[in-house]
Amino acid sequence: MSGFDKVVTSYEEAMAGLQDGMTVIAGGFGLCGIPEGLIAQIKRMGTRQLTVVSNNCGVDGFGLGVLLEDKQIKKMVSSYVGENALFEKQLLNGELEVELTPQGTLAEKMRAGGAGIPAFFTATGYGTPVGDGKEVREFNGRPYILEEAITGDFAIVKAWKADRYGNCVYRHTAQNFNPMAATAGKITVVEVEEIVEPGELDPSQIHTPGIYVNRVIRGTFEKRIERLHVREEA
Amino acid sequence: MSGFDKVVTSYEEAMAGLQDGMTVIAGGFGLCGIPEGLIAQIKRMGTRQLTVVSNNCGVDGFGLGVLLEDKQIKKMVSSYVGENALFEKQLLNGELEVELTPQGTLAEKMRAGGAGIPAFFTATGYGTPVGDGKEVREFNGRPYILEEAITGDFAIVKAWKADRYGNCVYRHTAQNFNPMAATAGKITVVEVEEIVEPGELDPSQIHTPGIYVNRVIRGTFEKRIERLHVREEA
Amino acid sequence: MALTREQIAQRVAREFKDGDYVNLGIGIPTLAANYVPDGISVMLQSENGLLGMGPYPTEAQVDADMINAGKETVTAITGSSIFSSAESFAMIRGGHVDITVLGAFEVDQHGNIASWMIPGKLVKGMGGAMDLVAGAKNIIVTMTHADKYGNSKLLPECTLPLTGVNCITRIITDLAVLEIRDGAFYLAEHAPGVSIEEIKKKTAGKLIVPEHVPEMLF
Amino acid sequence: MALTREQIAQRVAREFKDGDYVNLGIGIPTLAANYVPDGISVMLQSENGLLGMGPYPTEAQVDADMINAGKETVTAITGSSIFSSAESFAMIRGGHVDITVLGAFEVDQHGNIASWMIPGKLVKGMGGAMDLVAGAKNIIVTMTHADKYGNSKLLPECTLPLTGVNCITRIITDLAVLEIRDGAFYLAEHAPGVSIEEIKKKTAGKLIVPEHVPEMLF
Repeated sequence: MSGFDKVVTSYEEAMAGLQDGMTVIAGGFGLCGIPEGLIAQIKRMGTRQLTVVSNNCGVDGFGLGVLLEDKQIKKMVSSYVGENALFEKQLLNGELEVELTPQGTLAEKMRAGGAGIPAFFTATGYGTPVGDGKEVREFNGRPYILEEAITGDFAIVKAWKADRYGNCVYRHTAQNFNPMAATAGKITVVEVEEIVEPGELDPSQIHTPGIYVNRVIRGTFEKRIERLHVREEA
Repeated sequence: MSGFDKVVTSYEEAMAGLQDGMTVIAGGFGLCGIPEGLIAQIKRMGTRQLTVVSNNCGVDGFGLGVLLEDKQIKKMVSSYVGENALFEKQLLNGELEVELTPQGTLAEKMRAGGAGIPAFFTATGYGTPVGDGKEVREFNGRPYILEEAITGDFAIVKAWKADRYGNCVYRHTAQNFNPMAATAGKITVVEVEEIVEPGELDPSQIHTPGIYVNRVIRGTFEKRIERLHVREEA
Repeated sequence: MALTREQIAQRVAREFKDGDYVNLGIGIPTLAANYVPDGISVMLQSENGLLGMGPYPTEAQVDADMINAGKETVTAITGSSIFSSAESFAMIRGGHVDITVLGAFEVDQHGNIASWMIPGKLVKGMGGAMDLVAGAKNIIVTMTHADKYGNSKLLPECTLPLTGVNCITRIITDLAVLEIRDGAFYLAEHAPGVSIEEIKKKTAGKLIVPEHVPEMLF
Repeated sequence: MALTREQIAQRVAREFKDGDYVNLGIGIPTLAANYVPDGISVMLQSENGLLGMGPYPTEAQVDADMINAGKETVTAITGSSIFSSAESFAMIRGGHVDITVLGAFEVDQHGNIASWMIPGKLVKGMGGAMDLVAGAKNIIVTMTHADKYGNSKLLPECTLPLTGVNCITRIITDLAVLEIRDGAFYLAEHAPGVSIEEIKKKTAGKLIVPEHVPEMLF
């Protein structure tokens, strides 16, 4: 089954083919479940004019935020941004464009992109600035807006474990946008904490079937916590 | 957490509220992963004029096929039917109506119904009788047709295990349409092989979160095999 | 006297019914989880993909892979489920979450809500708020009745860009509980020691005041 | 000599590249799994929700919960994954399956296929065929070149209701391998002992015959 062995051993191989102007879909929610090493590789490569589709854009110096330092990002498609000063600055400068998309619509657009659904209707955003210029249609007396799918040249995904065939499982809420991102890239690269042999993951319990995955690389993760909130022991 | 205990102990309770003329979405593929006891209960109740949304309609004397015996089904929405003589007879008689829907479109219609997506575009069926009368639109130069969501008054689902909160897991390919059906019923009833306590299922490995489920009942299953195909031992 | 944040949260919690699935926004809504009445259980949905959110973790329980929609470290209760963002919003958009409680800048008598964008200020985004107000069965807004200059936040028409249209069912402020009924704010309860006159004065939208307005009990 | 079913299946299997995800329809396409060339691995997708379909089970392995899209008992290979029908068709519709092989009643020179409905006969349904032909990157049709009365099944225009439009890439019949090119059937190979004349005679649609037509090797 060598044709199905998706494992690569260098970040160069993992992100080979990424070019200026491409669209990259990234999994993660805040700093949780982000492909840290793949982001670092994009920074090393210096690829520019990227459109990045991700719920957030990291923080100053961590996560996708590092791609702002050398102005590698042209446009963000996100639901919530600006946790970082640099982001704010580039946005106000006009160096960075942002397309704000409701969180659920963003997730669904990625899923639709991966699933061959070019567009779908949703009530989310109707009557708001998000609905401006979009087709409105009533179903059962309620107005909905038409939203189009998103696909990317690359998808960068963080999983907990993957087997050599690219079957992935995610850990806790580090799942978030990763499974949808994985389906929506022309080339999907998954960075994982652990690579296992085929058969070690229960077939009925795989979050992302390997068919969506082109490359798997083992990474090491800092897993920085964005908002540590601890309660006193009872 | 008594408000979240979905377990009922009788089939009467499980299907309480089902009335003539309602729409029932049923999980299962052929005879695999079907809620046998819930179907039997519908037969006992004698509810009529039902619209049943299910990939198939069972066989003579088993699965949804038993609901044909007393002409309880008015209309089937399915991708493949007629494995049973009675079905064929009622169809030719005009006693039974069939809306043939491509298998993937059927699955997506159920998912959309549960997910608050009233309609979506798909290439499936464009230029075929399935596309007749449906809106056609091009995206990126390819024509797609608009398909609408399906929801049901009831969804009847077969799972392997569920906990008291209604969190479900499916076994092997008995998963099939069950997770989507579970999301698309106003009242979703799940018949399971085993009821477990909350916490026994891994939270990250639940196929159907309990929020979709109204009632859980433990059943016993014949699990009839539709097409036994065995190979010789090597 | 105007209610404290804790009192608003306490009043919000009385909206919960046993068995409700509830999504709580950041701020006062989150506090409501501390005041769920005895004999009532609710399950908290966090839109980043967690149903059955528990309390904040102890030092020992902290796990970077377990956060809530506010990106805070959190725990999960026994019997929780964890899933993708698409599944999470399928749940929300599909109307499976019983109650959403969230803050707002403004609401209006048509049930519109503005909560995410102030023109001229940096816009950080709507996050999941537009999906939540479009999806949940019962949308409750918590906020102060008026801004710090005394200007009403309950308006005839929202002036800020909207988060959702014709969607909110109830507003719980520091002064009152109001329902949206037939294009007006219906005064359902007043806070202890707050006069109907004060509520009238601070409600710019159309207000219906029934003959008897019960006082909130604490 | 016209190819046998096994020979057609054998020829189909040569279309597979190492690492291909393949969906095989009922009948001859399924047989192709037995002829995957040495050094090549493919992973079989079964649209009821199984990626990595294995051989039929032994008596001891039979499990009613493990079936294929033809509702037959089946096994799963090491490293398989099992999922819902929605996920399965997301995979198919989204173009992630490399090759689909299926039978047909008719095809035409525009790449249209008719495979599910004969007016006047009982229609059982399209199952997953319409999704498969709308989704996979490479759609190969296997069938006899002509019906039992000698009528061509490779037509200028399909006469039966369609399964999909402008979607098939290749036809492998008992007489030939043909590609759809610019609104015509391009003759890519002929079966051993089958003359170009016979293929011409049995191809009703526009046929392009290049100067040299290789013979299939067995």
